[in-house]
Amino acid sequence: MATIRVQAAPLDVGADIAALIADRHDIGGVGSFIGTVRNTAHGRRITAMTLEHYPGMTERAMAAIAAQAEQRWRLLGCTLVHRVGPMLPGETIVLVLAASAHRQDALEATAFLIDWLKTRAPFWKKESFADGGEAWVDAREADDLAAARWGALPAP
Amino acid sequence: MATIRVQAAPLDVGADIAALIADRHDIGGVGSFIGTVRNTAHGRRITAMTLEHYPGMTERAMAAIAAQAEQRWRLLGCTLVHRVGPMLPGETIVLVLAASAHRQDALEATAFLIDWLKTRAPFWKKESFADGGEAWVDAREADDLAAARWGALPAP
Amino acid sequence: MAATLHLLYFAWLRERIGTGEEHVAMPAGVDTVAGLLAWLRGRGAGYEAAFGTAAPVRCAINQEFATHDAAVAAGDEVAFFPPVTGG
Amino acid sequence: MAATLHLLYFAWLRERIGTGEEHVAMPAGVDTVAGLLAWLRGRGAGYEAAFGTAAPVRCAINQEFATHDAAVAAGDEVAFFPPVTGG
Repeated sequence: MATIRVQAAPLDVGADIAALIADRHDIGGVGSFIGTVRNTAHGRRITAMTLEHYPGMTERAMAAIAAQAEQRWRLLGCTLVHRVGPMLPGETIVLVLAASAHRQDALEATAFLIDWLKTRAPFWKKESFADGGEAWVDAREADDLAAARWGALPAP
Repeated sequence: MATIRVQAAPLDVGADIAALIADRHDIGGVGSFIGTVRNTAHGRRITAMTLEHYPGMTERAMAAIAAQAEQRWRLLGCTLVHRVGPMLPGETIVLVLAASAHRQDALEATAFLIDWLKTRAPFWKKESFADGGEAWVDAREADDLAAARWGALPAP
Repeated sequence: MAATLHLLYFAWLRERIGTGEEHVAMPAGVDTVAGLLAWLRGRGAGYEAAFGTAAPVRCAINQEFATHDAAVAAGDEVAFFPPVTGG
Repeated sequence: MAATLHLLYFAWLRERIGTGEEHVAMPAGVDTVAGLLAWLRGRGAGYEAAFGTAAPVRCAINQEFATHDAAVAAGDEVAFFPPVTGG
């Protein structure tokens, strides 16, 4: 039931929301998280961000995360779109949508989906700086803690 | 800083998201809740929903709720749009956006904003049914409980 | 003009009373929301249907939520409505 | 062909090794991820730079996350990468 997409093209958030709720009049609310490229990191100005991923495994991991959300909450729809390749500050990297008859389900599922997407799907960010340097982004312990509050991913 | 709007025209969610993040490259994430008109209530099919409000007080109440969110979380922007007048199942009633450098702030503020908007802003819903009847929607205790977990609104 | 109240009614209260808005002379002896409600109930069948039931009635004075023991004074804008159901 | 491993490297591991993908004959005596990592470290400076540091290296076998004590067998697709940072 979930919509899973990995794409190099810019995201059209409005179009994905419209597609999720089109002809689904039983939906009472849609929770959403939109991740965007910031323009600074550790005090250095970022000029570009490049997202690498593991084709094949990425889609499997995203589908497994969405399936978990659909098991844990009463969802009427779920969309995960992740951009890959080069992008600019202000552009959207990731879009998570969770639709439900009830807003608490929609909002909790949204938080879960982005927490797990950040820690359990094979994407890697590289930042390019205005000073000419570039660096792979380190994983954040805060992200691991946020993901861990939802428990462990069951064995496939 | 917040964008507050009450409007009879249909909402354009994509446009409001784009306006919030335009030229704001310090935003790391935007949390969002989109409330839509369901097509059934208590087993009766809904053909239309009409939203009444208290012009003047509505905008004040929405601004106070947004100001609370901006005090409680590190927000870089906040949008509350509520539709009024007649609308159809599947259409968007309400849009909440909360932007932050950090996704937990954005998502928590989103939950807070919709919880308080549902219980502390002067809007009233009337449902029109396929069987010809119509009825004002009763306030839900669940909404009061959801709103209460954030504590009391301080005196103005 | 200063010795009047600006009264507003919303949702099913408005429908039962038959109007959404009126200006009334400040009633003698009324100084709280509860007193105003008691006075309004005596104004006719529509008011009795709106205010004479067990259904909860909420209030705002000058566009701020107020409890039934809040003070009402001449010149105030006082609104009555059911619990809100937006969002 | 069945007695080979399909190896994939991502992010800074790929950059240090100099390739993102290779097929190798199943090394004798290797039957776990840890054993495979020890064998890879001996394949040259790029591999040593990728695998010989304290930086954490994650693994997937046949596109599922795996720990370093997981079994590796001929025919497997084995990927190495830093902790993920998407979203």
